[in-house]
Amino acid sequence: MAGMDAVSDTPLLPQASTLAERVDALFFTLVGVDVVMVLVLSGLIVGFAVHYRRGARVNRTTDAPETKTEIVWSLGLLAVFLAIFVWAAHLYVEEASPPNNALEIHAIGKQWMWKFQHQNGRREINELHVPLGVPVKVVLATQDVIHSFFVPAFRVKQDLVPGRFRTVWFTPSRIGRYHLFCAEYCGLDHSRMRGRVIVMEPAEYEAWLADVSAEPSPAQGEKLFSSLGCIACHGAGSKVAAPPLAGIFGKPVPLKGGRTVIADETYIRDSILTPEKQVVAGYEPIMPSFAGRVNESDLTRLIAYIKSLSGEEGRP
Amino acid sequence: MDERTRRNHLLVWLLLLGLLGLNIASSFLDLGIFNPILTTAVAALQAFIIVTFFMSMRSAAPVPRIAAAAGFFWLLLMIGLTLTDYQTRFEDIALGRLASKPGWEAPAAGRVPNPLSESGYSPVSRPPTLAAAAPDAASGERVYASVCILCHARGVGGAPRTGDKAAWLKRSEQGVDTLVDHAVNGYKGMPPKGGHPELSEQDVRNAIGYMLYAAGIQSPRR
Amino acid sequence: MAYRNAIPTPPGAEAKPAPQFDSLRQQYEADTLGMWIFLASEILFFGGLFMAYVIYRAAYPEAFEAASGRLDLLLGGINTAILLTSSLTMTLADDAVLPRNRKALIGWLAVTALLGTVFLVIKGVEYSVEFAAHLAPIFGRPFDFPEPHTEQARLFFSFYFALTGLHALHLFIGIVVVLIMLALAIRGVPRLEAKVTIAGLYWHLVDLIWVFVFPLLYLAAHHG
Amino acid sequence: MTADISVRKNYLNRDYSIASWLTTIDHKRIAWLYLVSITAFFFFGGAAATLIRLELATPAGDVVETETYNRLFSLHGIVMVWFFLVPSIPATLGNFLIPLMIGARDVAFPRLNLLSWYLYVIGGTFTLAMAIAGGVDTGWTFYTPYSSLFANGQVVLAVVGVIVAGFSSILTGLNFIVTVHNMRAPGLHWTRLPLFVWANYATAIIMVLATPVLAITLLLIALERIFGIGIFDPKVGGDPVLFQHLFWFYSHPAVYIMILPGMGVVSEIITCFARKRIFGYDGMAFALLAIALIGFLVWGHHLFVAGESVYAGVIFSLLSFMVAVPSGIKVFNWAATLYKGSVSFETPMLYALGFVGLFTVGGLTGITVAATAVDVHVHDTYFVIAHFHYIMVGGMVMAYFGGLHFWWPKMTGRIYPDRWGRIAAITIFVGFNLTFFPQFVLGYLGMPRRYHTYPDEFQLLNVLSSAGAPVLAIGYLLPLVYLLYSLKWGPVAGPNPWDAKGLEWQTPSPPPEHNFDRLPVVTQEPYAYGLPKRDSDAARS
Repeated sequence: MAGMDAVSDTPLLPQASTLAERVDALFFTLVGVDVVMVLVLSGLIVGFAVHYRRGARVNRTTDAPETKTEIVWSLGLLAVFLAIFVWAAHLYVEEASPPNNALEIHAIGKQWMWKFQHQNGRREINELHVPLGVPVKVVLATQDVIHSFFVPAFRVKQDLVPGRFRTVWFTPSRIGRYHLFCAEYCGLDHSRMRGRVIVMEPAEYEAWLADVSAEPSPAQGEKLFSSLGCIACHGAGSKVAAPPLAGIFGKPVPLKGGRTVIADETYIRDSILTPEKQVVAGYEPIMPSFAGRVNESDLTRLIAYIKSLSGEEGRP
Repeated sequence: MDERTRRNHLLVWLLLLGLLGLNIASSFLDLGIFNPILTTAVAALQAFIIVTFFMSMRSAAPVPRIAAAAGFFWLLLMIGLTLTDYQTRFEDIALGRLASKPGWEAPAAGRVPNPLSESGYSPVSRPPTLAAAAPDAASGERVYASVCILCHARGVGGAPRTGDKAAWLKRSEQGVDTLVDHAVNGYKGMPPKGGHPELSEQDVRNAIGYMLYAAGIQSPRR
Repeated sequence: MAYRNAIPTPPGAEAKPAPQFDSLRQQYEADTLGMWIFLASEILFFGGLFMAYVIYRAAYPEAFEAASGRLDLLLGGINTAILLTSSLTMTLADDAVLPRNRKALIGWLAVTALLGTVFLVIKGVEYSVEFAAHLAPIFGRPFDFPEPHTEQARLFFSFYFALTGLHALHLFIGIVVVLIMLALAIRGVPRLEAKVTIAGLYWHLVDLIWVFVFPLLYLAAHHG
Repeated sequence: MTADISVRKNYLNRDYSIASWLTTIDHKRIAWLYLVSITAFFFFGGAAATLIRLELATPAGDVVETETYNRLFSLHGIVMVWFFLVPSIPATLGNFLIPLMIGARDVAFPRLNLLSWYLYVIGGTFTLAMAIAGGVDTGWTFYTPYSSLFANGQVVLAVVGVIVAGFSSILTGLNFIVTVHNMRAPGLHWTRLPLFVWANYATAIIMVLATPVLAITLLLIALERIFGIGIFDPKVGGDPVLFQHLFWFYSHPAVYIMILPGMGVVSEIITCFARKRIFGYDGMAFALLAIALIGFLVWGHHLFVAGESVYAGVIFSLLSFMVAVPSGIKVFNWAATLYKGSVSFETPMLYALGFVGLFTVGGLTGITVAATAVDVHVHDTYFVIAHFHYIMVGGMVMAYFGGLHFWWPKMTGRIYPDRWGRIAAITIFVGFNLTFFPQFVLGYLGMPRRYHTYPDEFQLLNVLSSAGAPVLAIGYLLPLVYLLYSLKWGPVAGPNPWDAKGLEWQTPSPPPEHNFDRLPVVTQEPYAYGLPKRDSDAARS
């Protein structure tokens, strides 16, 4: 996530979903009401304080009817706020009921990254491509603690509660790249659990979706290497005893039990899917199996990355 | 200790034991939803008797009475308001009804499935160390979302599409156990366990349960 | 029901209220009100657990009924009867204070403490049976329960141990308080009216909580 | 004049030994014990806040490690909420003044009062031990399943510390309720009770009825971590949202525990320095109780996006809007009290007017987030942080400082340098607004809370906010200096330096240990300031 490019052209808080305008309208009405109230009250306070300051010769016989003014003031207050309540509640109910023809995307929140899976099985990590103008319903699930799917530009937020499926829906109305935040505290790297929502033209989106066999590039491999947690053990400076991966590709690797094997692509593939079968000599079999967590294209990207670590130029 | 109060207290005590007997007896009858209601009501009656007679609330000043009542009232207030959340969690199905027709037919009225009951998720129970161990089997919905969706979402290779009630009804006639057996050992176009050997049989059973529920079949035959 | 209206200062010993009060009556009313407010907070303390239990039982009715079936209804029933009886004996002790019937006061207080201890012993027996039957999901001990409801049964037994454990702790405190009253009574300390009534209120509260715990946990299942 | 002070026996110079302070059951001395320990915790939490603001000046996390940052904001939350805000006015000014204001010799249960301070200190020691042993990184809300299954910090230590401090708060509440019910001076009917006593009475009700639920909720987390039982563990069917229900059932009324005493203090100060009877006494007393009661019905607005059902969200939103009415009454009445008064601007009045202004902004933004659709966008962002800091720091702390300055002469018999007092009040007002107003904008732009690093485009507003923090810190340090200075060199204050109306001003300051030489009898309404009311008896001005 370090290389997040600053998005220059979009304003600080774009209205990028059909909902955004309506939430903004409600919010600025409320801000308007607040400003008027603050001005009225501080005006009263400052006015009275100055006009009736000690030593000023003014008429001070008190005759204000107390309870009547209070009641009028309270009822007026209540009327304004009830109107706002109804408006907000209407928007809230609509916001929570996705249209049934919405494009369904599955999202899994895992400690400190977002995994998305589109209808045709295309997966992406920390990035969500969505078509313009099509209602999108994201089905949210979490694998560990409570996270919260928050896209400020769409004005939507929904917590991911472990044990249940939550849904959030929006209809993107503006092309661009927008922030995706995790809004509920979820541990060490809560502030780094950020991503991007990329709104594309529908045609462009279909093309992107179909392009499943995107070329595995070391860069994508590196991103997977960190998001899947490999870097936690195999990265430099990690406290966990795990075999270093730099420069091992193509070299012989001594295994526990005396065997030696060449670290080729199948060795790396097997070490990822079934690590306990080939434990490097001098190490404990603590590596978890990533079977079911990575699919073929992920594996190819990871292998390309590990190759790039040993100076072997991975396939372009 | 005049004789009258002593006799009163003995009577109250016998009444309490009688109510206890009634409560236990009532649990032997199967009254469905009325069982918990009845037992709690009898318990509340016992509590009221203890408060008025044994805790001398009858003769106490008004303020302690208000304090006692406040304790119970606030408890009911807390439970009542929280239930407004739990009894109205119809998740997407009901919400679908709110805005427009739901995507799939809503399951039989009344018994809306509480997704909590199919919960289950997959962390390590003790706080994870840096090398977080791989989460173990996921719940039905999660297994579906990560594995079965590939084919069943759009009915690839003749697989029954999620939400297609007719296809799933025909298959549920054979009973869930046969469905699980087919899924685990592979059947026609479907690879064993959908190509994911690491799934346990319970996961496959959960996933099938989820697909049946998504197709609106509430209680398939065993 | 020792104190009702004006408290006649018993002949002989000159009763003096605590410095911040003007009269004994004001002190007694303050003590009673203070205890009742504390009891209201105790009701809400246990109330949090009751609410959580009610919510989960509504979410998983079959699992909770199956799990409740594994509890020993006989011992539970006996325990409830014991606690109700101890409430009676506590009230009789309270009645014995004003007419200064020291022998009856000591007798009933002793019986109350004894009944409380018997309750704890029976509870201990129940716990040991459940620990042996691998029904205690504590310290990661093995927890086995027939297949369909294993997980939710573990939830039920988490509640069972939390609720009965907290109640047993409060009962233990109640027994200590009654023993202190017993010691004071044996030493013949004058003017115990307020103290015994206050101790009685706390004891009845502990009984009150068990009156709700018993049906919720034990009678959830359909026996027979 | 100074000779007179040292000669007359009062609760301070009665005995200087440590033992007399640590075993005192005199409500005035216990108030001082609380005052000292609360100030210590206030600066401890404040230091954490300054470090957080320093870190947030730059988008990248370059001042402290992420781990440390997470533990800093958790520590700031826990210490400020339970060890400063909840006890501050009730335990210090409340303990000192309620017996004086109702003409009693002491609170109903003096020994219980001392026990409640010891519980507070024991809870504080647990929290300090937790901080030293590594701290927790769950935030002050302890949301499960992170706090119960995943957090590696000292969660059990923190939870035990908070539970023990919670019992201290229950005992204080219990003490106040019984004192106000049972020990009022003759003639002091409920309609003549000063609003400060009403405010602490309403707060005591919340303390007694809400804190036990917090105790059981946090106890369940401790049980989950120690015994491994799973009440909120989703793996066995537990529901983390249920924890949030139980937690916020306490924590929303807790924010009213924090603000109601402040309202009581402000009512006393404004009437005194405007030399005028409070506007709508019945309305004000009713509003205090109404806020306390409605406060129990609204906790669901913390769960709008947390997984609550839509119906419940709408119900809780409606109830949350109801709280606006009593708050509106209070703010209106304070403003109306100034009408036709003769207003002077000593330090306490500056703090009180600052309170009314900032509390209005805080309250109105509270109503803004009660609107469900807006809350969906701004929940867990800096908008919410700004809202509750306007209420707690802008409202509560200003009122606490105002009260401290207003009753300082009564508590110590000395007068502080008023010029410095006004400078400090204005510094705090400016520093506060500079720190927290940019956070409203930051929140609406979508910066989430509890973020160690943030996208670059939020930096300007964060720098603005971080610039305000040192100004606020200086504003808070000033009173510490000149108040201590006034203890030795401040001019001697007579029994009633502000010529205020109230029983506490009818006894010498510092008051004797038994409060009143002769038992006061109350004959008139609480705020008989200014011109006599046409019909009621001529009030001695």
